[in-house]
Amino acid sequence: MQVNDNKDFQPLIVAFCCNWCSYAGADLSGTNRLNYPTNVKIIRVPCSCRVNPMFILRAFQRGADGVILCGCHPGDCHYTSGNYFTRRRMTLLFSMLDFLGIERDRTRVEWVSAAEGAKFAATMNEFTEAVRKLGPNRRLEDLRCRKQ
Amino acid sequence: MKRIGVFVCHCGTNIAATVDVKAVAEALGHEPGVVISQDYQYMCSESGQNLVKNAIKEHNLTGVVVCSCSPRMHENTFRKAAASAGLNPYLVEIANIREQCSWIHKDIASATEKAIILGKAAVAKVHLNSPLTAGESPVVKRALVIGGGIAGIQTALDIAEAGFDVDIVEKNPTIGGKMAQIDKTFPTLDCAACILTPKMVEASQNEHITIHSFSEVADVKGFVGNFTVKIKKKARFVDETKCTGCGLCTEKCPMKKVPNEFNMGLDNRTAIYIPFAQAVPKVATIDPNYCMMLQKGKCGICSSVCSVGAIDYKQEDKIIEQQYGAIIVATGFNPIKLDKYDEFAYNQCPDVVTSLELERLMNAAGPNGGTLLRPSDKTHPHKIVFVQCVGSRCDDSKGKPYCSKICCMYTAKHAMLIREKYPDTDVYVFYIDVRTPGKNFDEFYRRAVEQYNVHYIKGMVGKVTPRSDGKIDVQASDLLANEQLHIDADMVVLAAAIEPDKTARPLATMLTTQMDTNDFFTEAHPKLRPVESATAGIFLSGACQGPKDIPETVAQASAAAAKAIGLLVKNSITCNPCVAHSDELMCNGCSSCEKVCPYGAITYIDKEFRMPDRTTAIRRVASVNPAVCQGCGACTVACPSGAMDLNGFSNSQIMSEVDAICK
Amino acid sequence: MDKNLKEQVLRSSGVNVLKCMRCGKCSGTCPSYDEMEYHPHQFVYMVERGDIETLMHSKSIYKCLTCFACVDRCPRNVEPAKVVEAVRLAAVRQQGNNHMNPNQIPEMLDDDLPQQAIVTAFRKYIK
Amino acid sequence: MQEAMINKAKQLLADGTVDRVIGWKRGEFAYDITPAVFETAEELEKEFVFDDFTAANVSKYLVKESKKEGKILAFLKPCDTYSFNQLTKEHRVVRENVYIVGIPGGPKLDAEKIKAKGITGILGVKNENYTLKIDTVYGEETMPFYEAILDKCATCKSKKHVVYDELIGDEGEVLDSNRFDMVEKLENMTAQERYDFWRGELSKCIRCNACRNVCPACTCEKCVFDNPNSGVENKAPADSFEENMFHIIRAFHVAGRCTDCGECSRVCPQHIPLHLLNRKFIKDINSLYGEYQAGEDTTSRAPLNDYKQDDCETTVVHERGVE
Amino acid sequence: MLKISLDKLDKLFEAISASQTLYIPVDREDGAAEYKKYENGMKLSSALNTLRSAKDFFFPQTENLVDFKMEGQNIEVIDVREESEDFVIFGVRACDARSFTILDKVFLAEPVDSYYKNRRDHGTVVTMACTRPTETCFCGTFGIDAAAPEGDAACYSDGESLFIEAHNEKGQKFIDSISSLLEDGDTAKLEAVRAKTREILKKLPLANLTTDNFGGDKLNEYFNSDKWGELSESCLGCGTCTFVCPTCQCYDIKDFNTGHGIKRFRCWDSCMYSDFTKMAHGNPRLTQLERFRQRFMHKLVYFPANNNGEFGCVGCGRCLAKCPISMNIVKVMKALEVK
Repeated sequence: MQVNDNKDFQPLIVAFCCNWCSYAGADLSGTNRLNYPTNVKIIRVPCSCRVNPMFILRAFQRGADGVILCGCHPGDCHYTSGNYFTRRRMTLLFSMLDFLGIERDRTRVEWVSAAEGAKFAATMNEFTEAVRKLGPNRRLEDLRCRKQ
Repeated sequence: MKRIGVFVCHCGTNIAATVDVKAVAEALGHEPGVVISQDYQYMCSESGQNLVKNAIKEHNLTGVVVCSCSPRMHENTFRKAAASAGLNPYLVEIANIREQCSWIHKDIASATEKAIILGKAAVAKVHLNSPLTAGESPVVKRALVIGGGIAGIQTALDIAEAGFDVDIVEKNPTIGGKMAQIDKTFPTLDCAACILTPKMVEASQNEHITIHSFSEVADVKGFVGNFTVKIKKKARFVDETKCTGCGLCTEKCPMKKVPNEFNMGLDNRTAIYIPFAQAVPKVATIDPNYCMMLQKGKCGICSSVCSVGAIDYKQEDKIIEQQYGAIIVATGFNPIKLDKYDEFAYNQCPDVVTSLELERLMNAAGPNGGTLLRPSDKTHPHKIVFVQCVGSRCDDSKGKPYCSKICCMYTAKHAMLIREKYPDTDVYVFYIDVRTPGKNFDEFYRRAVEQYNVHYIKGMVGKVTPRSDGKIDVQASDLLANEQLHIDADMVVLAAAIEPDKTARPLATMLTTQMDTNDFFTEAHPKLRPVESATAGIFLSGACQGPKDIPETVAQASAAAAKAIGLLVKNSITCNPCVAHSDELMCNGCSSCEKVCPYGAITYIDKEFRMPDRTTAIRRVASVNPAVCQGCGACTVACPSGAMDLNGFSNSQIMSEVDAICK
Repeated sequence: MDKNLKEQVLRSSGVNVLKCMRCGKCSGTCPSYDEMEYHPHQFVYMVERGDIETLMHSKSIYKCLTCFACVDRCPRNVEPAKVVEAVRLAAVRQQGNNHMNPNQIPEMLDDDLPQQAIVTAFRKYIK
Repeated sequence: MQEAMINKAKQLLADGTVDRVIGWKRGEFAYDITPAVFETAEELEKEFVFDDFTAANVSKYLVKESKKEGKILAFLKPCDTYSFNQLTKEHRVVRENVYIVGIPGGPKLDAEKIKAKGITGILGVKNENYTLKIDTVYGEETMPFYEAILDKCATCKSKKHVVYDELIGDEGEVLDSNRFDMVEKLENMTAQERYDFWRGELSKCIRCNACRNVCPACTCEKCVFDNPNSGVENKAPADSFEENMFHIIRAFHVAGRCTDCGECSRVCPQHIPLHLLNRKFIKDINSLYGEYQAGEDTTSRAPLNDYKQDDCETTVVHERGVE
Repeated sequence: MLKISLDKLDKLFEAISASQTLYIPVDREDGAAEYKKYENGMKLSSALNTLRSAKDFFFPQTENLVDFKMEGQNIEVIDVREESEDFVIFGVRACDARSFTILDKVFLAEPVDSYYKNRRDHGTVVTMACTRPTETCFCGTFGIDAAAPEGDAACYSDGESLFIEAHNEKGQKFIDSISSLLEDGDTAKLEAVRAKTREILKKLPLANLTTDNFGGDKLNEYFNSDKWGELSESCLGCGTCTFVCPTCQCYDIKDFNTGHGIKRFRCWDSCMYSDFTKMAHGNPRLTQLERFRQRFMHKLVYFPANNNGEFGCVGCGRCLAKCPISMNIVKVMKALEVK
């Protein structure tokens, strides 16, 4: 029997962060020594709009338990409009994953500015906890990639 | 076969205290393609960089991974080091094991494990890095200044001085901005117009400066060195080139009941008007909302009195397009609206005025010709109460959280001027704190107290009640005396908070610059780059960046000009080579990428191809202008076939990072 | 100084007294100012210092009309009236359950009592 | 109708308006019709067919055909015109090289539906007053016409031609279809039920690529799933993940471009209701970003290539329906 | 012949599945039949044929060949082959039964494909005679008698009982294992049913299709036929025909990087795909015409040329039913045929 809150489960979280806001926000949470779990691994992208849905699925295929996308707040995109496209793309993608019965809480988009180090850390803590509760990703994994 | 070098930095104990750097170097040494893996105390130090350089030469490295602080910190350092050792700088990747690892984790084992994974991701990525060469793009030697207040004028003059053409876009019919409305300036009490108007004239006469008054920026495209701006010249129904500014039309105009915005609505102007005597350009403008000819088609008096035939009722808004190398934002500020502050009775009582209104009331060109009279009954006020921090330092939805910075000084100025001119007037200033840092500022304030006997009272006005006898009951607390005061004042002057101009927010979107929550433009660095925005080629001048007084504004305006000149003197700038490119063989020519490109960097060409069936065909394919592309990557996701990819952040590179992390 | 008392007042009021920047607008706006020994801004400052008992023994806590003018006008959202109310509650609690039953109020009313006082009485005693 | 079309085609060939005609060619049985290009009146006379089984959307063939020399006559049903318009918008067809004759739409019949009734050995199918008389080697069978129509016709969205040079027959109207009912039904299930549903369906996938290759929106020169350099190439559903990946990404790539022509589900040898994935996107786009019908025009911006500053946040997915 | 009453089929299946894995065709919710691993309570489908052919049992769509485990810069090679379990496929139709003969010629010829052989050795094919052939059937064209299927053992139904006979040792062993459930039966009624089936087979629309004008010696007649252009013009290039085909045996070998190692696997390929037999230099068949031609030339000319006249088609009719554009081997044969 699996325990419901999955206390001992260590989820793998992939975070895509835009270079200008969220990656800097993540740096700031480091500068301010704000803790968040080691489960979170960050990939730097120029803009949240660089994140292809294929990357997200790829992460799930390879064993990620949660994928979070961070970008500048709407209106603050370094490239003007990138995050607006991200928002539409990800809304539709997440909706589709939900439609296929994939747990909603495994994916998330969060707007984190370069000044929001505290928000970044809080978001990562929260998201990791939410994914931990869900347990291992089984519905969108590739069995061939499962660690032996 | 790739030959990759891994360099793990201790950063003193910043990394080494929580990450076992030796273990990281050891583990990464076993990754495929890694031929050398080392750790060092301070990798960014000269000896650390030499370690990297020597390894590149010695091991003939084809890729370098530095596990250190954030790439935002030292990516450039290591890229330069690699370049000096003969390795293409874009073959360097940074694994961020300080800000995103050692500084946020406490447990050595798990932090080390994470550092290794981050290192592996960087190694996996660098396997797929390809050498990139930065291109160059030319710089248009012309600057645009948005806003024609003292900040914009000063910036434009300085740039023109350096020999570059500069355009000023001002949304009002005249340049001059807020300073033109001010009577005297602190701490010297010299007349604002006397020092501003010569600059306005200088700007209008400078051969390098073009003033687009009554105009707005409609669209901005392009990038540093090469902006294309659409400027909307609003119809003023007067031909600027013909109008001599004689003012006959304004005398004859029968529509005389138009609130005069220059005098803060305290008096009226005509429908055709010149904002003030020293306006630049000194050209009349018809207010279409009030002009009877434009409203009802009847009148035409101005046209008939104009001896040069400058009136043109058919004039329409005109869009002009111009290329610029640099853009300086100088959109300035406005006092906030006080509608929400019922306790100060601003809307109920005409004798409760804002400080800017007081400026006009006291100005020789103002509604009362310079005599201070109550707006309600035109009598001389004998007791005047000043209230500081109205809307400033507020934590509620009504006001602004910041200190507006200029109010303490101008209130002292007002108090002093009134006491000087009308010694029979009692002046009270209610303050929370008096903030007067600045050269000769505190001395100025002390003069108001000590020489002019202005009553400075520590405490806030709680309630302002107009009485039927024409007096105004001001209820306030005197915190030091611990009593509640009631003052029967004749006038109340509110030091309203200042806020950025409303046009700033949409402008920021067009310019792709960032703003803070108060709509002030965000500087690239609060200490080290105070006059640049984070967007290359966009500079900040004056109060659009934060509250400022005149000397500070002028200083910043000149600083922004210096930065812009620094850009304009270059013939070309180096482009970011991490730009999108399209694989023509896979491109469908569907136009999706073009639709999402914020820079218009993508165009389509018809190109002849040899098809798989050995025939030739002409196909429509996308082509990216690398000088225009800024590398956001929006197009790469819009492209269904994957023909569009991004240098430095390619699909395969990002996926290899994902794989390495999820391994 | 009773730290628990301060904690209690802070908790029951929900006010962050540290936000006060000592502008005195609350006292400048207070209609009961002259009746009070300690004025709204002093309440805030004394609570910050933990000097609660002095306030509890002062008649000032019963002079506040709970008109909320100070709450409305405070530029920092400090809400002095809530602090006053919390101190008053602390006093009531220490006196045991001898506070008034709302049902008793109607018979105590007389025509001279200001409407505001009745309304605020309900605000105070409904809890 | 068939007669009128053949005559029209012959006339346009004869007067030089067009050089070729794309339509449908009869097969061995009553139902196995193949899209075909005709060049002469004789070919048309002999093999051109238009009946209850001519369901195939020929617009995708025009990607190639319209780039050849000369002009081609295309007979397009209402649903096909949406596909054609979308292709025009994406610069995939050369509009000037196509002469479009709008023809009435379905409902068209689905041979698989007849066979699913257990009717085998079909020799001929006749529609008599909306009752199908089916001649088989085992004797005559009957079934109601509407029980044998294609799913895509049962939820027809429009009888209107959005692009044509001329029409044969009357113009229809955009219909108030109930095409989102099934999507809604699924949305109202629990996540586990949805997961089970789609697992059951997608596990049938044999990755024959028929859905992709027939899809008028899938006209990539090289599909990412065929491109070894794309990193996601795969040829067979080696793991359930790859079934998901292929269908999610394919639906995503055509999101905002799919006209809901229903060809994907029609050709799926495994009867996977793939159109539901596309319809889910269409339904989301309609409800979140405003009604949008791909192919309705040739100028509007596709919803995914567009945005509004006050678009909903992604959390909208979390806030609605059942988990 | 031995028989069992049709209403005792459950007992029969239970008995078989008790000793080894049993696969039978069952009806799916959407009406199509597919092979499923037998579990108690499952009902044998009455459909003529399964949607996918039975070749999956011996030649699955994907199959792991070998694993490479990577530790840092070291690579370890892991043989993943295991001895297959014994299994029975029940209810295979005559056409599919013949397809195994064709696949054997490919996979069991030297060098023997050990992966295929492993399964083939452990699988017992129990066929079922057809009684309701349909319009797409043309097994007769390839000399297959739908009423008398091949296989290790064959079953026939007369509507009441299921008759069963062995064709070889493996089949006999199978019958022996269930003999307690079988009894001797009278085949008179069965013969009538078979005769009737054969009558129907003669009346089918494709009954007269022959291979007389095809075969290994017809390369020149057909390779450069001008019909290919017309035949292939509407081909979508999908793989439906090849993937439902019981005899298509082309595969691709691919490496899959799992992150901690490589899985080398093979999967069905389709000659209709643009990257079919792509090599270092590129692709030998660049146009859909060439790829289309490859498929039919292979079945009608190349395969018989290499296999003593055996054609690479069994006339199951799946491609006729499933091709999205209804282009198929029958149309090709009829169009191409030079008498």
